[in-house]
Amino acid sequence: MADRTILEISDLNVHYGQAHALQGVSLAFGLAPVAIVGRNGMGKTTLCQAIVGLTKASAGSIRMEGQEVSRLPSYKIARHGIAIVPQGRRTFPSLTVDEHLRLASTGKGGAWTLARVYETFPRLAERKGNGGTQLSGGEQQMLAIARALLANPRYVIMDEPSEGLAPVIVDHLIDVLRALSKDGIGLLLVEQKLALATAVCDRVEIMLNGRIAASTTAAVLMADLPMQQRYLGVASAGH
Amino acid sequence: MFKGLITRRAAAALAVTASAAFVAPAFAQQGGVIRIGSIKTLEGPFATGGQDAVRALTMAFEEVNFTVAGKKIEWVRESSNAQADVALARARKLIEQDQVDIIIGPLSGAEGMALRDYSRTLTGNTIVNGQSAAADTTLRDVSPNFFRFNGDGMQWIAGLGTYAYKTMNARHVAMVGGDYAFPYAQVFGFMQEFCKLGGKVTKLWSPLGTTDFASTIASIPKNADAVLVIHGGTDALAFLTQYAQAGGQQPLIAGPVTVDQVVMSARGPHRRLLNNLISAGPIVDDSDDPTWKAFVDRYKKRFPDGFAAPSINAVHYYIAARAVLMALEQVKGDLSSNQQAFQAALAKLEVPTPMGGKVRLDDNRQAIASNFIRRVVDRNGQLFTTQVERFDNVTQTYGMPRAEFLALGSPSRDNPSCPPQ
Amino acid sequence: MGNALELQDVGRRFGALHAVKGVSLKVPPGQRHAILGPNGAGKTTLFNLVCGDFPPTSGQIIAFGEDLTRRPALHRARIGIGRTYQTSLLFTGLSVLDNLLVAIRGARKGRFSMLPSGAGGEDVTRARELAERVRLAHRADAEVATLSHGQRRQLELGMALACQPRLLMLDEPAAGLSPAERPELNQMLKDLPRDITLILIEHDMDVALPISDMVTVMKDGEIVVQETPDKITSNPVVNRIYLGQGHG
Amino acid sequence: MNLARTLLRAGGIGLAILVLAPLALRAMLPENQALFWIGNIFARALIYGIIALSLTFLATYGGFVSLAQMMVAGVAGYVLAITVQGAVPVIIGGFGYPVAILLALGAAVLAGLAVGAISARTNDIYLLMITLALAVGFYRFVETNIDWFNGYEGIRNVLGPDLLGRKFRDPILFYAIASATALSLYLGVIFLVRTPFGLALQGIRDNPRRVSALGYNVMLHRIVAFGIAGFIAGCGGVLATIYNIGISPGSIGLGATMNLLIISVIGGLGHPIGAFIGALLFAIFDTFAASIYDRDRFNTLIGAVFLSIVLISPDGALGMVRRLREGFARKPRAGAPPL
Amino acid sequence: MTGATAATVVLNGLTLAALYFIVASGFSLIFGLMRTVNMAHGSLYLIGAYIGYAVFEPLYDRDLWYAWYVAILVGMAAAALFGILMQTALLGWMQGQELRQALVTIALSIIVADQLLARFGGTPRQFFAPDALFGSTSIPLIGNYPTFRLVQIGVALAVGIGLWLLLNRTRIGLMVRAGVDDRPMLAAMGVNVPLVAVAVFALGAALAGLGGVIGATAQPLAQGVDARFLLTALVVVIVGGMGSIAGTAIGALLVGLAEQIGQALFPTYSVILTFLIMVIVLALRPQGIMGRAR
Repeated sequence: MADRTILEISDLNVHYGQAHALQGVSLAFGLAPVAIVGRNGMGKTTLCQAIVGLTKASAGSIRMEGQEVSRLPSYKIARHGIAIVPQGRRTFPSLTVDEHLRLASTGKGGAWTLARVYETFPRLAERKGNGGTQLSGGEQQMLAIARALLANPRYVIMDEPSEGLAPVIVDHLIDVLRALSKDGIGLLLVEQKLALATAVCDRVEIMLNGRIAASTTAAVLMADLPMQQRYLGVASAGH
Repeated sequence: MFKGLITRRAAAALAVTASAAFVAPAFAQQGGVIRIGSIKTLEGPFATGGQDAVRALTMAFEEVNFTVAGKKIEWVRESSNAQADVALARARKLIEQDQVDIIIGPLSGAEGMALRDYSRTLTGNTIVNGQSAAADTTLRDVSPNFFRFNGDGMQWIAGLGTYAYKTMNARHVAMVGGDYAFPYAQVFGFMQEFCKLGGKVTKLWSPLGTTDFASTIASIPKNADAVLVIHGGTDALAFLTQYAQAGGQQPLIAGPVTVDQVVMSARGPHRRLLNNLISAGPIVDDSDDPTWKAFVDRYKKRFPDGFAAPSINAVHYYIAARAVLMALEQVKGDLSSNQQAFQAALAKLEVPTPMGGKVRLDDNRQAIASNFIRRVVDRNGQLFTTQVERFDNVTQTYGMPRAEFLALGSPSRDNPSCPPQ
Repeated sequence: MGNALELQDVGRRFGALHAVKGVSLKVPPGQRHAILGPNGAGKTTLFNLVCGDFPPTSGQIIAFGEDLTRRPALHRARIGIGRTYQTSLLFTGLSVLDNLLVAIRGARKGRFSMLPSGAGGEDVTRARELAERVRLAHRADAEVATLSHGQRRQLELGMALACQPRLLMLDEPAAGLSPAERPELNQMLKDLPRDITLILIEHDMDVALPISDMVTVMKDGEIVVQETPDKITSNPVVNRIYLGQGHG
Repeated sequence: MNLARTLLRAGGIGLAILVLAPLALRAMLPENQALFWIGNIFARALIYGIIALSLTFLATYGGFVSLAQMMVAGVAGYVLAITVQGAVPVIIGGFGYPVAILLALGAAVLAGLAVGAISARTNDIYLLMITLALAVGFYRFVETNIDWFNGYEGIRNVLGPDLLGRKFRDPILFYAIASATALSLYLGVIFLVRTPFGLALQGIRDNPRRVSALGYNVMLHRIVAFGIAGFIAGCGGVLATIYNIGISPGSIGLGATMNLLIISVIGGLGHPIGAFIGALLFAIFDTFAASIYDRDRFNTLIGAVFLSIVLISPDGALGMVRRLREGFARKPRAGAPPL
Repeated sequence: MTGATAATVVLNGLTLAALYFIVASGFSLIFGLMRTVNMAHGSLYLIGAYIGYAVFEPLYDRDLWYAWYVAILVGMAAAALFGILMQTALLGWMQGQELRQALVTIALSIIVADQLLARFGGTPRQFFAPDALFGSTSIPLIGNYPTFRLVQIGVALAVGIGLWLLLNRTRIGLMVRAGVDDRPMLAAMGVNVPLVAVAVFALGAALAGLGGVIGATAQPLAQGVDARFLLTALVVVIVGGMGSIAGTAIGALLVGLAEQIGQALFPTYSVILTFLIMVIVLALRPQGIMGRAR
């Protein structure tokens, strides 16, 4: 399936002081959802944050629809159509659910509207007037996802969107994520839960120590237990 | 830890700065020049008075074309912020760095005290007070090098107590004033006269820096025959405005610094209260005296952007400058032998004032001067004070022997006291 | 004296967020105990509770037989609880040696002394030993701000050891280390004297499993499994949590 | 650790500068000019340098930019003026200088501890605001209270004791005393920060949570640091009061508080020497700027200089020197500037 | 103290609190979003008042009824403009360096005060509101009371309600509140945060300017007023809690009432009362009454 490139990253590097967190990552993403998996501390979150400008890249380029965005402030990157569901959710404690969503909806039209969000996440509709610390972790997570979708981005980056969600909601989330490409929204999914990642995405990139260690497909990865264990697994690689 | 290099470089930088700074005063040693330093306040709330003081000094020096007894006058101007330690630093700089012979200044009471103390440590320099009017400066612990040709705060209110009791028939006066020494002295002076005649006074002190007098105004007894306003400058304007806004109806009488050009030239509802207001003070704006008229003309011509009439600051700095010039003239500019001759001349000088009177000094080098009861009048929308009564030869001790006066104690919040029963 | 650490039904809420839910845990003296779990499982919150950064909303924390539930943070250090932090919390303006000195004195008398301990002082000697032990002797006088990430992790460990802990709590010591640095860390952990009780939060199995006697797996603020390391890899619950098998 | 060597070296250089500077001036300048520099500019720089040192100490090693240091100096000055014999007006009076100075320093330490206790739970910008509010609150109280502080007029005639048959305020003697005090306090600070207490304090600056987890009582350390700073400021306050022949509210008002901050910042908050460099620059500037520039607009000038320093070199003159050196050495230095 | 006097004093406290609220709300707003402690807030007050006065005087001389209203608009605009300049030229690019920003604003306040002194001199000035607002009103129990002080309460209420509506009912309000929580995340949502910051700075400054004209109608305008109002704003927000409008209102009420009641009951020590409140609040709640723990 020919998939026109929407977002292209080449030779991206990020340093935190002396730590080289992202070491020359190059990836191209089209409309088809892509998962990035890997253990904690391997640079997945750094990659997400660098794409949307929450972390400044020290070298490399990020092109959205062919336009260089890596030197732009994050609000301009967002206006190029990239949205993020960040790690830790980062919802605004001062705002109620409804206020969040009103802030996020641009009103410029698009597949995702306030009504659709409430339909998709009925729990949010129930907690419309609640804000900040009154939401549970899972509710905050849904809110963060809804917030990103309401921007009707061309491309959305989700950093562990299933964190804190109850299993039944996760199943529901999988349906939502699978359907994104129908709305013309590309998806980069960073996930520790391999099942979720492979359920949504065909293409899987594996990160290890700030680099892309392997590019594979969901089917291959699911069938290859040693590979799972090497890059993600519970068992020590040495065993 | 210690960066030796930093220190060495700092020392080098210091040396450069230092040598640059020495260029300026190098010509100080020339003969035939008399250096006069001035200290007034050009910052903060007192700045208006300071600016007028500069005008007065400019006039006084220009009148003699910056020459006295054939010697050139060099005028070194310094400004303080009405704070004692700054005035002191400026005075030191004038004396020790600029090597002035004479300082004219300062403006405010605390500064006056500080410079009086400093003058005691000097030999061969003279400080002639500019405008500061704290009584103690020349009453207790006096300094031989400190001369004051203006009355102190207490002298400035002389006559008002008598006028209130006798002419206005007031028997109970409510006093409002700032809670510090300068107003204490004025209230002391007022009560010397008023209480002796049998009047009663309710005192309402406000902390210094109060700008919202609403609660003070609410506390003024309704049965008081008059309200004596001792506030000055911005405080006076604030009080008067708020009193007017609160619909205050009791007759007002005012201390010397309440009614000055600052308050009269400001606009606002307080003008209703100002019209015909009786106050005491050392100057009268709209005096018929020809000397005064000529003085005002010169002032206005030279400084079209100045006040409608010279302020109290201008008058006192002018008198101080005139005194210095007259004494210098008398001794032919001779400031040798620690200025002995000059200081002796100053001490027995009779200086004509712009008000048409004369001022001379007592043994403590404190002015014996005239004081006025004044009425505010409206001339084409501009307010002026006119003379109602004039009291000559007002001394610092209200005519009492100094010992007897000192025995009354220092003016304070509670001294003296004659509250209504 | 019983257990080095005992948690009885410890819970912590942040508003509606129930970060730690009724955790009960016993760690006998000398045990190496690893705590595993995905992000957001409440592992670090648990550490913070034990170290007294904030009190639990329910339950009791007992260490070495003493109820610590309401004692201030500084008291924990004084009875011998040392810890490291996920993101280095070092004194960046001080040298490596000074960092260690501050750590050494924390749990001792004389921490308030305004007299220097002297060039040959016992503290300085110990600090140098510690620097040696965490392989930082060559950078002992360097300002921490100039250290690499790996070196900071080493210093973190040194700081935790400096207060001569009886209970050492390490929060992801391997995070951000390069593959080359990991074996070195492993060795350092293995070299720890056996009388120190060790609790370790780790994602990296390569680091955690070889050295631990017991593994606790947490998820959503709860303990889901407690097993010995040899059994943990085959535990289906653990594999589901880690690999998400059982979904989709 | 070569603390002894550091101290010796710093002390030696400091002593050399403090002794040589006046000698050099006397050689270069006419007698009275030299005396003016020694008695006014240098002495003033030393006094305000000492007070600024208390702020620099707190900022450099504790990370607390306290604006209450001028107030603490004022507490010392007022207690001296209130208790010492000969001050006018007499409020308590009757004590000789040794006792009155001890009382003053004790009061300054207490005031410092109190400021520390009040602001101990706050940080950074909050601490700045709270200490500023405290400072101005104290100023307004002193200005309005007659019974204890003689209000606006303040207390005068604090002349200092006679020493070695000379008046305390004799320029040379005063300079010597101020120098000795400044040098001792400076070395004291250098010494203190190497002690366990000092190291813990710096640990608190970098990471209070960690220090607490290591078993230290962070709050107590912070409060004690403010107490020590109070002592330093108190020494400056005593000298300033004698230098100014008394004290009035203006000496500790908002302007004075800001000036102290300006001194510390233009000198640089990175090292205690910055306090004295800043004080010297300020004293020279304050004395001569009015002659160079239009004297009426002195404040605009000082504001503009302050602004440019904050914009160009937030770590003050010290930082400028450091950058110059590094520019030559081409050796970048890690670590954030103090601001 | 009689009942009537007590009532008057309390009402005085409320009206003074109203003025303090107007001034401090801008300070708190700016701090809330940007963590900038604007030590030049008093200067913005002065700028609003002096520029407003410069426009007011000629109009008033021609007896134009709208002179005062124009002064309010011009004062607010002038302060807002200066605020925008401050934020764009100096403070914006050192975002996050709180201490440095505070120092910059201190330097600015020194310069502004001196320049205003140069332009306008030290003569105190005073606005007069239109006659309808400037007389006295008869209030039961109290008697005649200055109408303008009641107007102050009205303006403060309007400001408070207006801010509440702005923050809770408008999109920009949502942005501001979200920005208080997490600026980078807000930016990642596509909001031009620096522009929002400038807008908030302008609004906060405009409120200072409004406070300037209102304040200079109630009390004379003179040099040194800037420091007074800066300090008041500081104490109000320290007591009430930084960045909270409701907290600012509570802080203003406490400080205003304390000042007036103190002045009536024990004038000499009234100054301490305000600071005592501050110390007590800090001891119990370091973040202020309505402040969020950080």
